[in-house]
Amino acid sequence: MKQLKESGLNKEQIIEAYKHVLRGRRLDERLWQLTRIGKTSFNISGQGHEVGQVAKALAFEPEKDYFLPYYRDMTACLVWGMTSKDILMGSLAKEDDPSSHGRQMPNHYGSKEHNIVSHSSTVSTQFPLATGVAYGAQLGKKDYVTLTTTGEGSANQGEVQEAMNFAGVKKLPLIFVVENNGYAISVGIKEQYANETMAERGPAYGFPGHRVDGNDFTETYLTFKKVVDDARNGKGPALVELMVSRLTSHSADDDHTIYRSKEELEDMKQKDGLLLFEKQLIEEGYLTRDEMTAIDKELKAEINKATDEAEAMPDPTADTISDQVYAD
Amino acid sequence: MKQLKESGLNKEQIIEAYKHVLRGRRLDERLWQLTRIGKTSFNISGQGHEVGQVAKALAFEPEKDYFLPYYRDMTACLVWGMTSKDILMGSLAKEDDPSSHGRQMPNHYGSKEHNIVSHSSTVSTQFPLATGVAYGAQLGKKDYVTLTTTGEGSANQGEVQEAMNFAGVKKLPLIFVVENNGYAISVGIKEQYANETMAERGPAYGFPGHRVDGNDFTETYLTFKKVVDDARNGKGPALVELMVSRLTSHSADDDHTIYRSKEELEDMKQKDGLLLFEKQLIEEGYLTRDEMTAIDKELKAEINKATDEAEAMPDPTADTISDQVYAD
Amino acid sequence: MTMMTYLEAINKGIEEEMTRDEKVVIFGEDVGGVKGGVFGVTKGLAEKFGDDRCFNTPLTEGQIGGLAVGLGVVGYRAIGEFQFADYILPAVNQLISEASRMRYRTKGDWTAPIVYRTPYGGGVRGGLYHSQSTEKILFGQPGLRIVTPSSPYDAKGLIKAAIRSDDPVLFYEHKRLYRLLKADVPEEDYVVPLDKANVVRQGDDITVIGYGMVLNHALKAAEQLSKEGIEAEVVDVRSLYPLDKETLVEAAKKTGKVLLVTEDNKEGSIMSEIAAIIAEEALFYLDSPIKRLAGPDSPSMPYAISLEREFLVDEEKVLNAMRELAEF
Amino acid sequence: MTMMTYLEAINKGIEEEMTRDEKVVIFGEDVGGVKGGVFGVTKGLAEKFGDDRCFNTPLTEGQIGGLAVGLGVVGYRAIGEFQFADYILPAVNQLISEASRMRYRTKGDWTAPIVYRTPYGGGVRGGLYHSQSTEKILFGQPGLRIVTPSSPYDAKGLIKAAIRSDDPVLFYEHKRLYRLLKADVPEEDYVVPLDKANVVRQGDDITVIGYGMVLNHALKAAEQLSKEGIEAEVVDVRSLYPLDKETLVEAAKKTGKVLLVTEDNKEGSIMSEIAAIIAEEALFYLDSPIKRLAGPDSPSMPYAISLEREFLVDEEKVLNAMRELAEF
Ligand SMILES: Cc1ncc(C[n+]2csc(CCOP(=O)(O)OP(=O)(O)O)c2C)c(N)n1
Ligand SMILES: Cc1ncc(C[n+]2csc(CCOP(=O)(O)OP(=O)(O)O)c2C)c(N)n1
Ligand SMILES: [Mg+2]
Ligand SMILES: [Mg+2]
Repeated sequence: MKQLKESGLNKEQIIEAYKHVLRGRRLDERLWQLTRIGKTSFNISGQGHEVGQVAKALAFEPEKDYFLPYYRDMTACLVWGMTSKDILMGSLAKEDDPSSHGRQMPNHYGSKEHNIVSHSSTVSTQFPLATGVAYGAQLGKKDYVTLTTTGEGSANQGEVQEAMNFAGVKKLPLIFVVENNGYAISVGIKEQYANETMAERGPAYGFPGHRVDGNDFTETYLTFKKVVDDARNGKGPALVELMVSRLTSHSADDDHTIYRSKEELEDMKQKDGLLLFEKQLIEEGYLTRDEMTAIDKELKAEINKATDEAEAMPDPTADTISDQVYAD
Repeated sequence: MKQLKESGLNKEQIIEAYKHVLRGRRLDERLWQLTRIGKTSFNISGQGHEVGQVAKALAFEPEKDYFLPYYRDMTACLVWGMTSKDILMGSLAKEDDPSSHGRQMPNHYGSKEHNIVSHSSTVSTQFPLATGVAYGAQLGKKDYVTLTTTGEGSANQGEVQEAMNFAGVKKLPLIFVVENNGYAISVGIKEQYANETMAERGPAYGFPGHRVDGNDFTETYLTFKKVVDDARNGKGPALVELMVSRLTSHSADDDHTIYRSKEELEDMKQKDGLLLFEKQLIEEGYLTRDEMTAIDKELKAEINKATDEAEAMPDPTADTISDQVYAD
Repeated sequence: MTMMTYLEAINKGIEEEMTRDEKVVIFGEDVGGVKGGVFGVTKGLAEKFGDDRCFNTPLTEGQIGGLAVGLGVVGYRAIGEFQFADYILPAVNQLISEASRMRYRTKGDWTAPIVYRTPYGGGVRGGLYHSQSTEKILFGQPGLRIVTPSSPYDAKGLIKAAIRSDDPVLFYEHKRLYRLLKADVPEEDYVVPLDKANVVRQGDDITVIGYGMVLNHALKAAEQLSKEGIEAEVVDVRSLYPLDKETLVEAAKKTGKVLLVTEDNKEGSIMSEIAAIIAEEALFYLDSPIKRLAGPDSPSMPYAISLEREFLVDEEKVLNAMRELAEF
Repeated sequence: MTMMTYLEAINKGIEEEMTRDEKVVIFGEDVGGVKGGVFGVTKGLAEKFGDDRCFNTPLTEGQIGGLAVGLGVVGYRAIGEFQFADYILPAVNQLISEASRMRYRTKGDWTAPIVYRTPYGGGVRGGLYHSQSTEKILFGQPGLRIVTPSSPYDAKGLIKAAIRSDDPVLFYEHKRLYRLLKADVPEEDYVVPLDKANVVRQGDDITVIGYGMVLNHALKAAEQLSKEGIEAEVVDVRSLYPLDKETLVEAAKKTGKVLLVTEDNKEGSIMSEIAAIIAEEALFYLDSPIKRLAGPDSPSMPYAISLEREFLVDEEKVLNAMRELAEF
């Protein structure tokens, strides 16, 4: 694993990155809690993806760059500007939920304010959309870069290939990400695709592809930095395959102990990216265990407050069922 | 260009191959004629693809191998067992047309008798079908190989990638072909894809990809021979990009002089694969010009006869409009 | 007789047919292995019939659609699962262009005996993309059949008939009925016809026509109304396409007062076709306008509980509409 | 006023809107360059507005669908062309899951102002895959509008309104009308509303409702019948979805005798919805069953001339049905 200082980020930035990672974890734990006690009916979580997502998102400029995420990208959305309360309002289906105003299931992140474009549950439909957003930059001579993501299973959808093909043709300022956690629900990689890496598919559409270890913060950050800079400078799209783990079941409706062995699950826990990142932070002198404990406390308080605030927000009312079907 | 004898085919076989090529050309000329005089309302032609198609098809065993062609594959279908009369009955929409019994437009080749599976006009839908046909070989422990083809423009359809992905996963005995003639109607390659070759897409799905010059009979034949043998021996699928020329307008409804320069058209005519093949046959001592003239005469007579016979066949009657919508 | 849920009845029906005919194969996302489907409909099949006959596919619905057709043309009886009816959309091209037309476009030379299974329907907090009734999208494609069971008995008999049919059959399963309905189901071999509606309750006062969850609401409401002296004729459409016009028209004529119930949007639902048929063939038997009770014309079905409830056609809404019609 | 064909009117309307608003862009297969579409609808636009605003896409309809949505969310007004209405099928997922729901699922935060143009309809020897009326497949998707002009005047006014609309609009163009209809069209700026049916002829005896080619048949037949003393009210549906119920119901009430005409199959066509609306809202005004004149329920539309003729609803069939209804 590369040292954190090789990232070129300063101490403050690295600690900020850690806070994002930990916030992602703690907030997701809260969402599971709310699901268990029946306050929300569903959760699908990015535990195990957080370090890679933070390193990815930090390479962009969220004030102007566009993001078309998928359902595990909560932590990346937090970096992009969404708040814990925003996320909670989504899971609790509140009227002010910026993702969908309570109309979509939990974990369908979006925010007009933060350039995070709404996505459907139908996997990978965001890929063609992202080409439109990115082509808008070329048309309007704007220098924003667009990011879109999906899982390695969903990356086999035909629309993904069509979008990558178009991005290659137009040399769009567009970064495609495949978050590869080895599973599409219960389906392992061997049943999903036969190529060595998903990254190979970039060149097949005329642009670079990179595979990075999503638990290696510095490698991930630097890889994204490079492809984002290139995209912003007119050098066209790139595909990044982010190797991550799915620490949880697929979703609240799944039980992965059925199809994953005890050993696999235990092994994965040992290699939890959060723990590895914390070890690295300590070893490389960024934070002490006590400082981490303090940050954790602070974040838990923040999330508790956000939960209270979100719960107190109004629900959508039945009479709005037909609002905004059409423009008029 | 490789010598013909390097193909390993004997003289008789090479001459047979030439007859297929020339039959393809002459028959297509007849179809254009019938279109011009209004006896059929449409033609879309494989002129410029013939040599590659014959070399391709000869590497298979049509008595048992399956073929899911696309609309320019007439010559390959002739090698596979269809007759000039079969093709003509299709263009004239006759009841006994083996492709569709007059229900589909001309050039939608198919034949139950010859294992040529019917295709739609919607491009590339045959790719997922071909995976099913090929999976049937694995399930039934049969040693047939399946061939499916499309154009380089149509190869960008999402379903093509989905089919290739599946074929990789299951290591299917399936050969994918992209007949690359540089155009999708008026759209040139630069606007279609940004990768160097279509062949690169094979490895992106976990199997080999080869690009061959479709006018190089021996190279094409040997390449197919190898991938067909491999597929039959359980080594899985392959993708072959066949470089060819579209000598005609896209179809009877198109006029390519609008979007292709005079020079380009002239140059292409010079490099007409049929002429190159004839030159090679003479130079390498397979046939004399006189012998070719005799073959041509023979083929023209065959096609004239086939035309007369096809024209004399009955049309579908209006009262069959609802036949075979359902099984019962 | 064994007590079985709707889900178990489908599972049993498939198991019986796979035992009976080794040409039957089943596949889809998470269908194979130990998971046996996200709802568990295919549980045990991989173990019993092997990973060749029951297997996971990559996450590619177009491919699932086409794979089934290809298997069909070489003599297999494929059962392809779409994990949710919402995710049939990427396969619409294969279903309409290929599956539904293979027979017609070859006048029976090639056929595609297929069952496409998929869970549909709302009321499960599935939000906009896990609640839809997508059957209307594929309704009216000659060559395709659409059926749906509304009871455990029909579930088993109908899936068996669908598997044996030489037509492509779209088999819709209401996901709320999976575990809600439990009833005695014969252990013997029986099939339920694919082309017959079912009069599930006799009555002289009003006619209610529906399928799925709302049909069960109507049955309960009918019992309630019976106590009030109103007797409803309740018809389960069952064969959604082609419709069993005769039974539907007879039932309309019998009482002269028709209520059509669907949980889909009002405009464009299958109930509209039934209304059109009755208005064309039984107009002078009617004593009241043909009433349709349906969801609002907004996209199905928001997640927030208030909105989901507002959208859903529940038992109370059905009861009220029936009473109102009786009083007309 | 200038004499214009239906095709020229669409071209002019697009040109005017692209001049008026530089956010309007247009793309599709063969749409750009000198070809300007396979029917020539976009001729001259690339030259006039540049290759950035009028361009060719790769042969990927899903991508065309999604590209338009992505451009929409960043403020462009995309016009995506599907080369034939038959080839909208690969894009159905994007149209339903994304375009039609972007507004609703974000309660208006993100919107997708789009026009999807496509030529539909039979009678051109297009066979099974170049003749279809696919509008029924996308009918009934709240959030999406479907319109179609049946005259040059409406063609220009309706395309302009569609481009200015903030809703996604599916714009169907009858390919037989392209060059068949020629009429005076104002040079001034005008729009035709997207949500209004049009009573194109007044009459007291029977009401005929249709759109496209068959509407033009009905108009001619009405003139013929007028000579026989039968006066038909003829209504152009124009707004296929959502329907202009008010105008349709009024027209039905006016004469009490309704004939619905479509060139689509009978079951599942948009005419069925219109029948349902009338049967629900105007039943007691009716003096005869609601008649539907439509194609047979076999896959649209075989190529052989005898079969195509049998399938087609031509002027004679319309005339006979109108006369029969008048005599009822
Ligand atoms: C088109 C479509 N098909 C199926 C599903 C159901 N589904 C939701 S997530 C999922 C697995 C996705 O796996 P992957 O892409 O690897 O992402 P991960 O969940 O592992 O991050 C499936 C099958 C869906 N949402 N959309
Ligand atoms: C899904 C679909 N979209 C569009 C078309 C219209 N179309 C027919 S052929 C063609 C171009 C195909 O080009 P290519 O794949 O390169 O094959 P070629 O004709 O050059 O052999 C197009 C756009 C179609 N038939 N199907
Ligand atoms: Mg995954
Ligand atoms: Mg080509």
